[in-house]
Amino acid sequence: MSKPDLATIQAVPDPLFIHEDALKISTFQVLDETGNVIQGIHEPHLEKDVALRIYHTMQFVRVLDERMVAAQRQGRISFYMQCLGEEAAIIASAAGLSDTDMIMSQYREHGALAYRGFTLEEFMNQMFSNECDLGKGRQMPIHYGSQRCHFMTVSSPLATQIPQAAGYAYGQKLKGADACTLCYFGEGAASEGDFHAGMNMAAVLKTPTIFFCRNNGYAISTAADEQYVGDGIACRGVGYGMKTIRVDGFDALAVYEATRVAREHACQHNEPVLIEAIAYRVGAHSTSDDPSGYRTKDEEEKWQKMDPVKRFEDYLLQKGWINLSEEEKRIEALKKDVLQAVKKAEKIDKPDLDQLIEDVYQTPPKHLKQQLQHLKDHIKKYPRHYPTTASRLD
Amino acid sequence: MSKPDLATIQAVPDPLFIHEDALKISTFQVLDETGNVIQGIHEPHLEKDVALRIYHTMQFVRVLDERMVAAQRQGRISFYMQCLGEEAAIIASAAGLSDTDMIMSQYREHGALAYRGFTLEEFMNQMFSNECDLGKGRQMPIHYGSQRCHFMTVSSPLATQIPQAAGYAYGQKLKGADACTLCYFGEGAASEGDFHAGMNMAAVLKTPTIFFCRNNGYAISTAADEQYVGDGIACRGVGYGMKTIRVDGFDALAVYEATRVAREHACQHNEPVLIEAIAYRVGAHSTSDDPSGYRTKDEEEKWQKMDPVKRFEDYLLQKGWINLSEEEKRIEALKKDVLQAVKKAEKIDKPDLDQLIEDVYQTPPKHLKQQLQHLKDHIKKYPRHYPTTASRLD
Amino acid sequence: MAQMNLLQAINSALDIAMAHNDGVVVFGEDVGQFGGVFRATSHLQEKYGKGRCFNTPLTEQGIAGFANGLAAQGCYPVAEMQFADYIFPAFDQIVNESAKFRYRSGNEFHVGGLTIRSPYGGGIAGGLYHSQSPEGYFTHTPGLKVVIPSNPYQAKGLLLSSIFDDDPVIFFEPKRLYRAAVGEVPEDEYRLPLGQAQVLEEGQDITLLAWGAQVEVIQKAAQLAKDEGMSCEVIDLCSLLPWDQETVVQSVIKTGRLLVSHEAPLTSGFGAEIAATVQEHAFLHLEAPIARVCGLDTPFPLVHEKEYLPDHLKVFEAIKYSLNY
Amino acid sequence: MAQMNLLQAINSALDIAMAHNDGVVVFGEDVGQFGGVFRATSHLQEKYGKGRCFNTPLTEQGIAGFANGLAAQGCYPVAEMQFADYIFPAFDQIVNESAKFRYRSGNEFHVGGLTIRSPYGGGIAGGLYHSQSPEGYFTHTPGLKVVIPSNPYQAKGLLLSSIFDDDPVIFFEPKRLYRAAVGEVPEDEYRLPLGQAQVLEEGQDITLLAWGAQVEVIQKAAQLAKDEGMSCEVIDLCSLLPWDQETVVQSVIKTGRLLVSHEAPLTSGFGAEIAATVQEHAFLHLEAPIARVCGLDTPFPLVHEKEYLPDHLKVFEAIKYSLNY
Ligand SMILES: Cc1ncc(C[n+]2csc(CCOP(=O)(O)OP(=O)(O)O)c2C)c(N)n1
Ligand SMILES: Cc1ncc(C[n+]2csc(CCOP(=O)(O)OP(=O)(O)O)c2C)c(N)n1
Ligand SMILES: [Mg+2]
Ligand SMILES: [Mg+2]
Repeated sequence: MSKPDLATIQAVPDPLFIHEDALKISTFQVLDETGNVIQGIHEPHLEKDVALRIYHTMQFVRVLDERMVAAQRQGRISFYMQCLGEEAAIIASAAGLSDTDMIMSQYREHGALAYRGFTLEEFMNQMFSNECDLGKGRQMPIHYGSQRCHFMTVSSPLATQIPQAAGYAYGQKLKGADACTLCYFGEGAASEGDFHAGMNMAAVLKTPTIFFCRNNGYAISTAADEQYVGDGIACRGVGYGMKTIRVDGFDALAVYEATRVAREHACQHNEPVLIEAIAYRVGAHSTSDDPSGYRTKDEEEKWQKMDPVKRFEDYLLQKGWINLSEEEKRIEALKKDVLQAVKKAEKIDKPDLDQLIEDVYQTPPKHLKQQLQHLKDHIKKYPRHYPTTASRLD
Repeated sequence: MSKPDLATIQAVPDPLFIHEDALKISTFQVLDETGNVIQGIHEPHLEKDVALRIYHTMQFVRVLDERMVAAQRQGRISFYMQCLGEEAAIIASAAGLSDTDMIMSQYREHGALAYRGFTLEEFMNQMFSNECDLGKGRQMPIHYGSQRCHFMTVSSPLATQIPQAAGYAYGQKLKGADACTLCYFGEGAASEGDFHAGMNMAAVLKTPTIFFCRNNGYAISTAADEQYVGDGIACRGVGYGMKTIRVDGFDALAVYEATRVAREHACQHNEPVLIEAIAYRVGAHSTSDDPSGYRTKDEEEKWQKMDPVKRFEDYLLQKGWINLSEEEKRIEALKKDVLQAVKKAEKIDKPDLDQLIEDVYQTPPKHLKQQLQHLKDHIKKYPRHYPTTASRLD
Repeated sequence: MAQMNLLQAINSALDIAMAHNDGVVVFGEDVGQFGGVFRATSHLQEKYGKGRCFNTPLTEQGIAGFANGLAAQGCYPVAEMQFADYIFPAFDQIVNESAKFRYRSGNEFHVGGLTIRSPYGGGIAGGLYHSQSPEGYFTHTPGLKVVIPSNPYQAKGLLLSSIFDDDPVIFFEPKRLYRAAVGEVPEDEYRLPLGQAQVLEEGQDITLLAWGAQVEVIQKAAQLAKDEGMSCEVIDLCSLLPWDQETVVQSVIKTGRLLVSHEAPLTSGFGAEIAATVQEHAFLHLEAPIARVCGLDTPFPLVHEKEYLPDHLKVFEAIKYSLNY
Repeated sequence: MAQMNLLQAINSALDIAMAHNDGVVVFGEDVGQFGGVFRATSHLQEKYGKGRCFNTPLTEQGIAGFANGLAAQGCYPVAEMQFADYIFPAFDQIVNESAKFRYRSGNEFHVGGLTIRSPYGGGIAGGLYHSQSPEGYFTHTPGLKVVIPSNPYQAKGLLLSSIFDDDPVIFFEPKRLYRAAVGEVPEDEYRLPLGQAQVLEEGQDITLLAWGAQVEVIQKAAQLAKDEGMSCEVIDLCSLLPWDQETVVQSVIKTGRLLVSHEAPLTSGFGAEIAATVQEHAFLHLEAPIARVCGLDTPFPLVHEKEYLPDHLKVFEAIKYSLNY
């Protein structure tokens, strides 16, 4: 049993409250807003190819987000979520991992998946729910997942992945894998009971999990000050007896380094680490949302200026690792690629009707086969009412 | 939106972890183990009559616990839970409240209910599930509740009362009552998701709730070091931006003062406070448990010596407020009372069969009345099989 | 009378309840200033202040727990679960706490003032986590009332009754109809009784039973059947717990046939309970097996939503099957 | 073969599974050194180490979430919920996560290795929070398997099958029988098929169906009926999801009558699903309404437990009612 040993109690003269702000947590930052390494800060070592991989993933995601928000407006897809403002937090953290570490995301972290090499076609197939979608058209757009990329399929119910990430990492440890699990979640999701359960279990059961909180100030319309009291989520890590890092989420270099160090610790000591990245959700929550109902343009503009891609770009420019005109060409090419991929994906057939009962169980049980057969018979009676499936029934 | 303002970020030179023990929390203590006020500590003001009410409630609970554990062994009741070792934490905290504040307990806090004047008969009627039980014989022994005593009926599912205590207190605030809600729970229950939900909601919604954690080192067989990492629950309060006090749970005077101060704060500022009382579950978890399977006699004896009743008694003796031989007489009388109350309560009839369908809804709906009628008809066919109820059917 | 859609009817009910009784408190994720992601709580914070209409942290178990406490204190909490798919973290607080609060305390305490509102159901391309119909789970829980309106008029009248009912009520709103269903709704307060089904159309050959958005589906099927000379009695159940056995059983005794339809998966859906009860009470009158036209036993799909849903054609086919049995 | 009680059979199954496969991990509240409050996991920590058999913090939602993650990683977690009454905080992780993991990912990921064990049911003077039978809730959840043994032999064989089954299994153990049920159990590994009912006694006049501890109740009633010249076919369902419709329907077609009995409240219990399905498939063969002998629609009582429970006398009366119908 471990608890404060009363024998060694430091008696306090008054029942003085421990104040709610007893714990001051600073923020790790490397680059200033112009992309220069802040004076007195040790510049983390970042290989050129990793830096470019981060940067090009940032570009990719920017282009993808812009095009897909437009595609949603045009009614080509039903739903989209962008990560504007959080590209550094998401992509540079993925870069701090080994590519075979498991990533369990919330939903706004397609940047991490892109970093892992999920292809443009794969993104499109998911968003268009076509028969090439790895997820077989079962979930709304942006619910990606890929065994190959070690990226767990997104699940809409918030925070459920947090205790799962503890369990997943426990399995990695049990098997002696040199791997950890990184779990993304928003500061809103951190209010769920599953957050508490998962953090505490990871700490007690010593799982190599990196809990990565994207604190972007909002959960849909709910501002952070209606979500928790205090300055963020980091202080909770200390409450769980967990090593914790707060990092400037607009600073890719700092995020990269923080995650790298966290991974090293998690894997070497089989211990979880909490990282809180301070960022801002510059765009709407999703294409179903309109933030003008709950926040001012002024506020948005203030944060927009902190552009994390620009900051990292400036750093790379100073390093002499990129050339802007080449990058512009690259972006133009990307835009075309995305457009073409949209056109291609929307032409691919929807999944076969048989998929309706697959994967509920490993093998469809009898009653499901009967239900499917019944359905097929019905569709054959009314082919015009079920045009997409009727035409393909044998 | 409130979050660390990046404009004023204190850049940290390395992604240095905030260490899991960044927050040191001391323990408030007034009396030393011999009942003397510790040098340099300001002696809290405790009225004599309140002191005696605390002390006599301690005696009552000691006698009750001892007798009822025995009664359970004799098979007279099915189940019992004692609070040996935690009398000061429980009773002195109730004393720090106003008698009309709501108490929402876990299950081991019958001392607080006794302090509020729940009668010996009321205790017995509940434990014997007889027809005088306020709870109408619906719950296992020790699940007390009393509107008159402002003591919410105990519910077995752990931690559910924590968010409820936030909501209850919010209602008190809304109605402008000069009252707060005190919510007891164990360090084990503090691992439930409901703990997190309730603490955070209370902090954000500013409810006058005192969260009182009895950290007694065990949750059934699970020791505190398998429950959380670190030295206790108090540090979590800081994570919720909540004022927090850690107190020596063996020291009635310190517990009283801490709760009094917490109540003052909660009511004046409409803010929750977390109190963690460090104690030890000296007895078995319940009469169904045998701790020899998971802890040593040595460990138990070490803590047994910290006897909180003895410590408070010594203090009262030094004050000249009690006389031991009188108190011994009182205890003898108490033992007789309890024995008699047992005998009386076990003779009282069980609740009427009609109670089976009462209180499911405010008024029994038709289908329940039919089910009851059907049951009565059945019992009349087999009176010998349902002897307790059959004899009383009209 | 005014033309209102279902959302406006809900909003009007909340507005009237809050004006009527200071103890009515409305909260949930994004219900405050923003008025909820569907805008059911629009303008309530403006009108009644942040103390009585507010955002909560993002925790359904916390919301339900908080609501239980507030109701126990004597208030009338109206808590929103943003989607019925997300009610499950609150399951313990609802099933073990709300439902058993009065019973376990011998009526020393109760949460009669509690109402939990939540948009439910499919037909909006929401896939498996924005389409569920979890009402069946709650019907297995004595102590709860479960209410589901099918149109704006009912929505307002039933919600007002639910809020002031003496027992905790789970109130599911068919989100597919939020804007699609429009009708005449009195602007003032009125209440519709809980526990009563509504016979929408009288008929002779078969009884069709549904609730919520599914009611219009069976009505459409009834029309198809009528066109072919079959006469359907159409019943809107309105309350699922307790439910109006008399009205349904009487109707089946008259028609000799019953079809129940819901979106939730077939197995152990509330249609099972209705079939089990009706076959018991109308056994000698049944001329065909009771038919259930329901969702398949799979999670709610995305691309095959149209095929999955128990639409009017499936209901129509089942009517014919029953009549030809 | 050895004489084992139901707890020993469970313990033996866990022991064999852990020996057989390194990926089997057993955890939950107090399951470590102490071996669980009922001692189902005795000596497993000693034998297989703290890494594979351990106490968790006190959080059912965490336990289920952790188990989901561990299963997704490729392990075979066997998580214990200390009482089935306390499974509800884990409801979201089970119903929204475990059940939909494979489906939502298109089989990129799955939690097939998951097993959740939990003692359930009444008859131990446990009142409303130590007596519940929540199996019905889970049967409304496609993607889960639900298994309930009724004796030590089944317990071991079905648990071993559940642990290594390709789908997540909720495994409820009738705690009233933990020590009361004793029987011959092979000491080595064996597996019993999931999804198959067991006909315990053949009969002509009526089919009696139950699962778990309720099986011995219907057997007792069958004996009473036999004494009065009635011949009952007794079926133990064993698996509730998916369930063995063929065996049950065939039996009812033969006997013309069905009685289902469970402890859980009547309304929307799994008996409803069975009645609804059987009346559909055996309609023309039914000579009396399908009878359900179940708990009342109240929380589980304490002092009136005896009256509340669907005992052999209630079943016997219902058999006579059915035969005289
Ligand atoms: C259990 C659950 N409750 C509610 C929702 C609806 N919902 C989707 S996103 C969201 C806000 C999440 O905010 P946050 O965690 O801060 O992430 P962000 O959107 O800012 O990236 C809500 C309430 C959900 N998906 N799951
Ligand atoms: C939700 C839930 N899970 C499990 C249990 C079973 N249980 C009853 S008491 C207990 C231990 C509680 O420990 P703690 O909170 O530390 O309180 P203490 O017994 O030490 O006073 C457990 C696991 C329960 N009652 N409710
Ligand atoms: Mg956010
Ligand atoms: Mg404890």
